[in-house]
Amino acid sequence: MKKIGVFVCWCGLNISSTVDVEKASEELKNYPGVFYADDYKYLCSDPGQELIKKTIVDNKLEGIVVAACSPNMHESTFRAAAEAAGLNPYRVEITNIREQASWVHSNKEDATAKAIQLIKSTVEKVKKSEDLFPQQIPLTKKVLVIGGGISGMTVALEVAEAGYPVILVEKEPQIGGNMAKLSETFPTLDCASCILTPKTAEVGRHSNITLMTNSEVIESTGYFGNFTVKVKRKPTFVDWKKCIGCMLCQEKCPKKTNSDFEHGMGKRKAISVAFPQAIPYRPIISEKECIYFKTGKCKICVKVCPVDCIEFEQEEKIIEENIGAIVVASGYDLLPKEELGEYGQGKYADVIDGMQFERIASASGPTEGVIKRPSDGKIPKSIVFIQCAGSRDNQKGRPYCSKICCMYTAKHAMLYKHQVHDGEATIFYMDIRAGGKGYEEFVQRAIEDDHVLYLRGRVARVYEEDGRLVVLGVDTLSGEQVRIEADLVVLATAVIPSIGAKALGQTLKVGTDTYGFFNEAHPKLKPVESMTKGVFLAGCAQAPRDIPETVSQATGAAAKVITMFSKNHLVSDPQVAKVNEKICVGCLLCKPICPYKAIEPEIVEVRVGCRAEKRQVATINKGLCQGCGACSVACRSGAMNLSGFSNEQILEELKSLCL
Amino acid sequence: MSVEFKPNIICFACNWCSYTGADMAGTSRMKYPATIRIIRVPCSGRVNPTFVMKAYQKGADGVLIAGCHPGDCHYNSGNYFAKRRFLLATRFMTFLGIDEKRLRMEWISAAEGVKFARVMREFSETISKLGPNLRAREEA
Amino acid sequence: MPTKTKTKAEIADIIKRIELISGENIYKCYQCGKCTAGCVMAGEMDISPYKVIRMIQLGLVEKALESESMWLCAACFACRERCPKEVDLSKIMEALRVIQVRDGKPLIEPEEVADEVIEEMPQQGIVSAFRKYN
Amino acid sequence: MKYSYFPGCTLHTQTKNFNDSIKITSSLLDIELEELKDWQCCGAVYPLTADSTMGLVSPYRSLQKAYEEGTDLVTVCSACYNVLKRTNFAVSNDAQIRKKLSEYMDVDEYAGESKVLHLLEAMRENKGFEKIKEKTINPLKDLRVAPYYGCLLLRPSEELKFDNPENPTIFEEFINSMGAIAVDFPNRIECCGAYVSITSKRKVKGATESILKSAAKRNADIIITSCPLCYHNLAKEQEQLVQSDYLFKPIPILYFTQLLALAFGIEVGSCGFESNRIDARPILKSKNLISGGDAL
Repeated sequence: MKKIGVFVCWCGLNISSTVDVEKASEELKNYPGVFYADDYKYLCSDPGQELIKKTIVDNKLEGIVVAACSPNMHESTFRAAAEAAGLNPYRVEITNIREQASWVHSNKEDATAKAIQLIKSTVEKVKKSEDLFPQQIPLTKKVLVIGGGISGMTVALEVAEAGYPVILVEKEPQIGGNMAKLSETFPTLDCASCILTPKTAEVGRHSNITLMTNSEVIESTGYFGNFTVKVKRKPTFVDWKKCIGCMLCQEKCPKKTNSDFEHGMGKRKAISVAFPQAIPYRPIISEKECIYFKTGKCKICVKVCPVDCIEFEQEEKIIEENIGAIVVASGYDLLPKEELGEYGQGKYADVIDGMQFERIASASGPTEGVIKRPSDGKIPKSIVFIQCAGSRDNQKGRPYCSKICCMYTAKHAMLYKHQVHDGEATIFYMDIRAGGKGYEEFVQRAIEDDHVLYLRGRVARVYEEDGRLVVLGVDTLSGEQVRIEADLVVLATAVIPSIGAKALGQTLKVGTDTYGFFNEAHPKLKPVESMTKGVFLAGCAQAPRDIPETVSQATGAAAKVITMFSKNHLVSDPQVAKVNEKICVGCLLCKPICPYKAIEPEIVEVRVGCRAEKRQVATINKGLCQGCGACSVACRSGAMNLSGFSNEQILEELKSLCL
Repeated sequence: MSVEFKPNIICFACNWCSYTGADMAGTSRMKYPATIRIIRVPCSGRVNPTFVMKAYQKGADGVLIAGCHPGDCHYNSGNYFAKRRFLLATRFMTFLGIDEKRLRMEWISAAEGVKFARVMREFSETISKLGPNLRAREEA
Repeated sequence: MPTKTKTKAEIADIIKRIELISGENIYKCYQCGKCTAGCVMAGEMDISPYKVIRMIQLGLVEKALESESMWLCAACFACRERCPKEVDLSKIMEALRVIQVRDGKPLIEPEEVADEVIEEMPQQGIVSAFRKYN
Repeated sequence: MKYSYFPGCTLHTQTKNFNDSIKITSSLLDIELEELKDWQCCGAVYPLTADSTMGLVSPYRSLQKAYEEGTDLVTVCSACYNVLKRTNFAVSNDAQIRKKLSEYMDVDEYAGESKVLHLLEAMRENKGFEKIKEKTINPLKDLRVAPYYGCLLLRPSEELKFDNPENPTIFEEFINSMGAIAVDFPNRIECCGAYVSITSKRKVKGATESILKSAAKRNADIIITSCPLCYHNLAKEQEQLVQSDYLFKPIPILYFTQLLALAFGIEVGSCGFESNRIDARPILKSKNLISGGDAL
């Protein structure tokens, strides 16, 4: 039997006024297994802690029970004291006789009896306790950032500046993401590329950042601190190392096609760079459109290239990297107009979405910033903006608020009015959500100074009549049905997770919600962590948000990575699950239950009688396990247990309490 | 005349919400009967139905499982497992002839000290009315 | 006979009746007005369709019942088709009609309809009208 | 393909021409329609009350019978289609309603095993539009036909699944297969005011007028429909419209199968044009689709 010490705290009068602490310590002295028991005024005070330390050393105690306040208050204090005295801290357990006895009961006799029983049960728990040691986990100090938009770039720059290597993977040929497509930004109306370009340039030249554009993460294995990822580098058909970015190829290429970057508002060549400030400023050949790939003839780009860097035979490459942490910054897309039947289902050229409007309003866009409508290039005399197009709409399966539309729509209307003074800008809205610094003022400016007409209500239908678009809406403030003939309709379509986010989540083993946004580990306290340890989230990958919020969150994610990398190795809490391999049958019922994917099968050699046998068992990744214990309940053979809250400990506690 | 029946009730409380809720009841000096003994577990999902059955076997008159509200679980899904296991345990109790009112499950958050105390009072009353549990008990 | 203003309990009772008959949760409506924006009869109604729901939400059920909006609803389901909150307004309108009819206040009696109308109207139209109005 | 056929009250009385044209044309498309024995009126409107299922008894009875016959049920009138299909949806998704109805009527429980099809859907299912193309001997060249869907065919789409509720195409396919030009007019999916016209003709004026004007704007020669009530409202409104708006030229309203009969080269006398409210024959004649001597 272990030598156990029991310390009962008076907590001044807090405990002692309702619980007879002297009686308790006296009674515990005679309890089996208890070698020492005493009471003290304030155990958490320095002399109190010294008393504990001295008693442990003097009596060679093998476990102690501190009957005091809630373990949430001082468990770590007393465990540290014990450790200083050479006792394993996990041999220390707290009995809560303040919050659970003295403070909630008024009858001294009852409270004392209960306290004594609680202490006894804790003694029983300590009898079953074991030495536990935190495990050191090696750490690769290199981060993988997925997504090269404003959030991914922010993370990359922060971590790189802190001195750690960064791999930035972007699926498009250039970085910049959606922000690179924006015209001007609310609420300041500063041009998006003016604030973005210095960032992209810095990312491009930073010595700690390895840029992998036109690439995708296709596999991730390992865990917290020790991931191995595979990145697919799609062919660009141009040797970017040799290329000098003269863009003669683009100039001479005979094949024109619709530009994805321009969202159908402008054209590009079959060999092209998306926009003039693109980083890297290197062209890529689109296999789908290139004449050579189709017919085997042309090769004009080859002829004009001064450095001979066109490589039609280039193939995709898979690159493997060891990294310590992952930041998902995969961004957003917009709900396709084709899903909005009542707004024309994409069949009207002059019904466009917010991003398309950004392109025609952008100084570097296809119209050089002159707002012209796509069908005939005329300057619209009347524009109707429809907010909540697909957002806040259960029927369309998107009941959430897309958060950015109220502000960008106000901005769109403002930009238009600044260009076309006699033009009519009408906005259909449901609520104006302008919570943000300077946001409400911005909206009011649009209304007061620029005379943008806000109509409160939704639009039922948009259709074409006599070359104009007819918008059937309502203004619920006046109660009137509204019929507006417009030259251009701009839909503030719902923000949705970027296409492929769900698949990326599966690759990384990170959960996504119903809509495909990545789940944070805790909605309040862990907004940048995912449920998978070592994987962090930034920007619209997690939920719709605007640029300032994205940058804040990305900086937070970067701080998390930097904190993680500031240590030489990672330490894991030893109160995690453990498997008794002797009795584990390898059924792996525990595996799907684990919210952290910490359980994997393993083949082990076990001795059965006198021969060795290979058998599948469950194994715990101590780096991933968070110690919830759900697996231990699912285990049929009882092989799964939880250190610190083991089956034996709980059962002993229980038995003692039931007496 | 027999002595007044004082029920013996075990409460499994998850560390993150309900145990902290109990602390809250304490710091707010809310009163509830001394019939309840709390066992701290990391998560309500840690509570094995065997523990519950063991409690009845060893002489408990009632068992309460308290966890985080749906969606609030520190470990994301533990309270959902707990709920399912609770339903299972209830059915098993019916099978054993133990009144299913002797097992209760509650979502109590760290801020709900008031609720914690109320639930303790209610449950203690329920069990007092039911009287001692004699089914499945190891020794008479 | 002068109408008495209804008590709180009576109003709550009517709201419950509306919810029971329609099977719809009237509190789901967030007043976006999309129903009204696309309603071909809204222009003729004294109370717009979205306002009918608002009246019920606010407990002004008497106003909603007195209005002729429900009798003008042609049950074309355009509102239901487009409602972002999936509230079936056609069922709420039906509930209002049904309450009036069940309480002995139908819109029309067969003998009130002109012979000429009966002559011209397709049977389907006559049946529809009497199913809705009487 | 053999189907049970539910004509509905109006097709058996006021709009016999519709019924006749269906019978002539469907047989040519290998769609064999056998009238459901002892069918009774569907009730014309689907009951929208959650607390009473009485209104479902009659349509349930017809559905149950079709099931006993072992066939799917075809109907043409938009109202019948709406009521029957929604009832079928309800009984296949709601066991309680099903149980209540079958117990009340003392029949075997029917859980929506038979399909309810509009004739157009039956055509689509049987490659009907290709067959129309093949069998059209009198292509309706240059005839601008505006398809009026109305509401009851399309909505609620979740239950009817007839076509895309905002941008339907099935009528257009039908029109094109006869060699005619389908006129795309925005009001083709809007309601005509339906039964409201029984009490206040004036109040449905707005609804019907905008449909007619929208079709007129796109130079429609003919409007086709499958709903007798829409037919009535649209035709009746024109009597007023020609008086108030001297620029408005009447547009004949036809049942869609009447045009099909014409395209199939069926004798004009059997197409039922003589009983249409607005005579279509002059316009058809002007497009050389019927000869001068015929019936005029």
